Amino acid sequence: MAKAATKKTKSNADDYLRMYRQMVRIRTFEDNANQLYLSAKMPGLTHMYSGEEAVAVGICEALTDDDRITSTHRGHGHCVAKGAEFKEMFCELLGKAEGYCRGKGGSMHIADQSHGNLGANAIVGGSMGIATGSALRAKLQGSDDVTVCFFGDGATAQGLWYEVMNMAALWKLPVIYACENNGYSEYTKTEEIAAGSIMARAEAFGIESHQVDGQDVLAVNELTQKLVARARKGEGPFFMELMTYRYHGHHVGDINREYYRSKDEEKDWKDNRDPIIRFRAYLVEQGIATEEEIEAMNAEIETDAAEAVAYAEKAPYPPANEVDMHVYAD
Amino acid sequence: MAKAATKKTKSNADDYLRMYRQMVRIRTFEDNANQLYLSAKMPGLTHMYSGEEAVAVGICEALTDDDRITSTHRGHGHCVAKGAEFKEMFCELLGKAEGYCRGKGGSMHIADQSHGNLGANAIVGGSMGIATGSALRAKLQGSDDVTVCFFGDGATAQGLWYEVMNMAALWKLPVIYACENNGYSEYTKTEEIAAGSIMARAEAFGIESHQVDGQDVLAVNELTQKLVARARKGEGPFFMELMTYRYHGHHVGDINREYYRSKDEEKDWKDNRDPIIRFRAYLVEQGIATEEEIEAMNAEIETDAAEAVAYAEKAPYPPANEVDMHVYAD
Amino acid sequence: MREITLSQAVNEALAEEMRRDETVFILGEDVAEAGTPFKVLSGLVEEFGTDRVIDTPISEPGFVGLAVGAAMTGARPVVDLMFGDFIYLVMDQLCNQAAKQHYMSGGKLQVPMVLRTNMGATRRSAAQHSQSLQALVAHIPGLKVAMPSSAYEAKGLMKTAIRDNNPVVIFEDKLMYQDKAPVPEEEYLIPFGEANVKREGRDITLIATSSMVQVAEKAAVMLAKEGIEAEVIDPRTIVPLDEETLLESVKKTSRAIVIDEGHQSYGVTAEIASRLNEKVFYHLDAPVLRMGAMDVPVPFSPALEDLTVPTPEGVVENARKLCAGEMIHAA
Amino acid sequence: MREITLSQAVNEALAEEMRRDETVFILGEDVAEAGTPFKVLSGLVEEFGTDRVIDTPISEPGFVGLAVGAAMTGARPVVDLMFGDFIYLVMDQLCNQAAKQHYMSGGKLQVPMVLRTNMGATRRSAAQHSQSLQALVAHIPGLKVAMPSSAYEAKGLMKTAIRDNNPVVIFEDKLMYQDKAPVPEEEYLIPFGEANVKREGRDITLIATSSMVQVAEKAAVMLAKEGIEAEVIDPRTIVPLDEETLLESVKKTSRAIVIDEGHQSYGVTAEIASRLNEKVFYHLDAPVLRMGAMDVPVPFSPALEDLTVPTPEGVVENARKLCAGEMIHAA
Ligand SMILES: Cc1ncc(C[n+]2csc(CCOP(=O)(O)OP(=O)(O)O)c2C)c(N)n1
Ligand SMILES: Cc1ncc(C[n+]2csc(CCOP(=O)(O)OP(=O)(O)O)c2C)c(N)n1
Ligand SMILES: [Mg+2]
Ligand SMILES: [Mg+2]
Repeated sequence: MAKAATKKTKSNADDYLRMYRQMVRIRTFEDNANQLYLSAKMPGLTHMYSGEEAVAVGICEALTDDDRITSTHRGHGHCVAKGAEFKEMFCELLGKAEGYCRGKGGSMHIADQSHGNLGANAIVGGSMGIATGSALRAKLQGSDDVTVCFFGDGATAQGLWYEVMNMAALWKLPVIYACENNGYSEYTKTEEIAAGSIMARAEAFGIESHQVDGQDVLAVNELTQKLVARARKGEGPFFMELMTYRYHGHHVGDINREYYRSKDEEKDWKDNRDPIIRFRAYLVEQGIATEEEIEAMNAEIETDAAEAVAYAEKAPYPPANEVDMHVYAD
Repeated sequence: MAKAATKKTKSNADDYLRMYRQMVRIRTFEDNANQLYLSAKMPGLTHMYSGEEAVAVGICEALTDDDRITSTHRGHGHCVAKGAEFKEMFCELLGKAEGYCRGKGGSMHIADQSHGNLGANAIVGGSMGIATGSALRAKLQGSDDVTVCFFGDGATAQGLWYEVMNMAALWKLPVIYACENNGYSEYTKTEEIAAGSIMARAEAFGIESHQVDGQDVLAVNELTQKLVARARKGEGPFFMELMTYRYHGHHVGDINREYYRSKDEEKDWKDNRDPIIRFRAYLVEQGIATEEEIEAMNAEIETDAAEAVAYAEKAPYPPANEVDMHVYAD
Repeated sequence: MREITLSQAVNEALAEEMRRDETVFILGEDVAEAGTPFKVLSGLVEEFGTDRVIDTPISEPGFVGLAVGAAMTGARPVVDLMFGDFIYLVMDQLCNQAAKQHYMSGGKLQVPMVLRTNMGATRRSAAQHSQSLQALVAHIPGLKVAMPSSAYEAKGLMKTAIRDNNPVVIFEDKLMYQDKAPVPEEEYLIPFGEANVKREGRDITLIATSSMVQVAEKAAVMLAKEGIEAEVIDPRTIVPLDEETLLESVKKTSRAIVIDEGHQSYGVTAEIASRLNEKVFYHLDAPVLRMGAMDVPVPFSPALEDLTVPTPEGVVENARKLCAGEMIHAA
Repeated sequence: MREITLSQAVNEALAEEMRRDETVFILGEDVAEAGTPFKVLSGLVEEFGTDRVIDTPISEPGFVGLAVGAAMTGARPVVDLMFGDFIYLVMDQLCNQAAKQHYMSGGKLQVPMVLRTNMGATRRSAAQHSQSLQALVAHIPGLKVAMPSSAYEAKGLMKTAIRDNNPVVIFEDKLMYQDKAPVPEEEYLIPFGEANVKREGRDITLIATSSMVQVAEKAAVMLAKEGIEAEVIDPRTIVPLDEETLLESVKKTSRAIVIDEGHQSYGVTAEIASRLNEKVFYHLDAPVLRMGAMDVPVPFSPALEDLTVPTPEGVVENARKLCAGEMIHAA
């Protein structure tokens, strides 16, 4: 909060409110998804984005629908932030035909073509090539869109990243590598799996790199706006390391996790650095919204989510004949 | 030459003479191998190490037979420097049964287990994992041997390197990454395929890195001695970038190469920075050997090589029943 | 005999071999304190320490490469690859490096390593966490490939794999980790290349791998009620393949179905069916049928996913047709 | 008709498609000025510039990944993978990413890309530069796989591949780049999934891929002298596979040999043989035989390497036995 408050305020209250709204939408989406898992209504497992909302929202609010993102196994936040609707998202999570991918992708492959989300990916680091290739296409075709590649701290151990950074730097591609450093990959602390400095790795390829407080949506958004504008002009690529935290376990089933991280640590992040609480206080402080308005917005989002969940639960599965459809495009 | 002369001289003349001898052996081996190719006596293609002798010799002379190396497609130099014999090497190049690999590996897979050469590799960067794994084994088993991983500048584009550097650095493995930067990968200049700084990439993982003149065998050897000693004590890993040049084309068949590098450039390296000419002058200057002694040594090596070639040409191919032998170890 | 889960069986095999041979160590993501996401390795780091149960970064090509190098120089690494789908990432290290070292060096280098990974759909894990990719590695000379069908096989094959001087890939079915089976307290090994006749029968041979053995056994029970006696055989290792046992059975029954959870086309079932056709052709009363997974990426939706894998009912239907001679001139 | 080399044919196909569609571009190592080590792409960078013929660093997983992303967002990349053996390095990008996008997205995303690479031994290039790995990718749903057997096919299949909206892998035989064949001046495309009957015959069907078509044709000539009329069929694409043409032929001849240069076990020949066995079983007078490369890493020594691949003599010997009924009860 303190930090957000020190940022230069923006006059555009609508932008701020939309950012707040999007963060709450993500949190609410995840709470419902978790609930679906706990009540055994959701097939498989899923990875919650709660706690990291300022990252996805701060970045995606600096993008247009023409700009692309690639997402991760922890992808609901990116999907919401890039403009997706609850209904199609919940349908996808439940494997229903009205899902974004007709239920064929599920949580780990949710994609939303119409808003430029090229999809979540169940291979850690698996979308680094895709994002960079999207940027290569933009450059070759003289298009000024920018692609943001989201990935976690753990994904920095994948050799693919170094290969694509090298090409992005050589060819000045309009891609921004956004590393969501939440301190853990699965059940392991980042410092146990990352030698040296992650920032220095990007810098070694001549890529301008920034570390930013991932719990401060305005800080993230301002930096991203600047970098996106520069990337559009051919000054990319860029690297951003966003310091953040996931509130839940690695996935919804990771409940007993004290062997790898303490409850105190979790409590500290939740109580003292929550991106939504911080930004809400800021909005009220700056007179951009009243507590009442915010409560109303929250309530509205909760209703939206509940309705979408109810809709998705009742929605039909894809018919059996879709099983061998879409293997090949015409 | 000038640079070699500025180095603090070593009292051990034998060491110096052996280094010189090994460099000439490599050059002579390659001249014969090239001749075998040109006279259509050698099956397939091969990659000449000529020009880079000070790298392999400077490094391998700092190692014992217990220390391991992994080599590359341009591997004859490493093989000779690590102690291999001409006869078994030429037999291997000609696919004969008395070759180091019974003719099954050929130039690109030549290995010499007895001297700790774990083998050439036809996959660029393909041995980076092997070298690092050898070092992991040493650490786990409390053995103090060191592994040197040779690779080219082009190989730094393989993601595998970053993966294994990270683990080597995290676990302080006794491995030395030796990048032979000869300015080209195939028909492409290094600056066109490597963004930023190669040294900085290793440093980003917290790996101590050194750039050294790869045409100065004493400089290479002194640095390697220091690093090997430290690696044995658990202070590894290290990275060395050795600036060098290949005299021939990418492979023996790459004759018309002016479209990617000029004859002037080649001439400059050959005339002014040849590692053998430089070191020979130094040996004479320092009174370690006379011109006559050196000529005699050269002549002896030429005779050795000619005899080994003649032997290999007459040696038998492996019998047909070896074709499905060695697929599985017992 | 006591019953233990497949997960426990693997754990025991590793613990026993690590006690026996101190060059054996484990390498992989979250294998130590976490004991893998499937908890198969729980307790091992406590007994053997972090020097022998080593957590790696998420660098599959890298740590498989390390295993190859460690194996070439005197250790016996067991690599844990969290999902079989990640095998694509390590194909170069596995197939260009590990598989070929012994041959390329004319017999001088050896790569005694084990890659443990898994396979199997219907866990609602979607296209990149549900594949059964055994056919890919079975195609590459120099690799051995084991597919345990129960806790008993999982233990015996793992111990044999660790002692083998070649790279061995073991595919465990991730849905079977909690399945229990009788496993002796005493030490035993299961030799590679020895198929196991799970059930005898005279009318048709069902050759099935991994979890498909259960599918075949269920089908056999159903078929028995109709008077069709199915013989169920588990090859246990697909490389080496115990051709003899398979051929003997089919000579007797004259009919066969081959069942494997990998995609059907260009898959494991094609090789086994081809060998039967080539070698006991004149004994066959009907074409050898293959049942693999559908040739589609594994869909997430439960409504679709369940349609993609062979089922006991499907096997029964095919067996019935074969025995009734209905497959005549199918084409 | 004019004759051009396979290398020229590929070059022409690329040039024509790049002129037709400006979203087509080429990505790979030393593809521009050098025109690849095999010189297949010579001249293209001069016509299309370095923005459409792009030299990459030695980062196979990386640049295949870039191609997937470019294809997903509106371009049509043609990736040059210098040796087929490097396909192991790009399996994740090819099989987890490219192959599955369309399906995983419920039909919303497409990956119209081509991966051109090569195959074929006997070039004295040893175990890591001689493999024929088509079976690996043929196993993965979502990929199409073409294997041109001459300059004519190389051109027509490449043009079709570039216009296809799916990831297509093309394996060229690296020993055939200088082989000439008649190729029309006029534009033509060869549809996927249409086998080509290269020679008609009534006694036995030889189904062969890529350079093995030449082997089969030579065998057919030799067999004709003995009075055995062999039909030679080239499937041209192994995914999709033109089953119908193959089945019709075998119904007529009642005998078949399938020949492919990949390793025999768990290889391409197994799939084709299995389909014949399944679908025209009762027409067969003898077992369908398979001839793949030996199940050994490719040895460097010429004395050994030549033993590992199918030869016309070997095909003749097998055909003779099949036609004489000698394969009866072989096992
Ligand atoms: C290639 C690959 N290796 C391993 C996994 C299993 N896995 C899924 S998420 C994960 C941790 C990823 O950590 P990070 O990149 O930091 O992302 P986070 O989960 O923290 O958001 C692992 C190891 C995988 N999905 N893909
Ligand atoms: C994975 C892989 N990609 C491409 C090649 C083809 N190739 C062989 S050597 C070479 C260039 C290597 O350059 P560098 O590493 O600098 O070594 P140098 O030849 O200069 O010694 C290439 C691209 C290969 N053998 N392996
Ligand atoms: Mg993380
Ligand atoms: Mg080089």
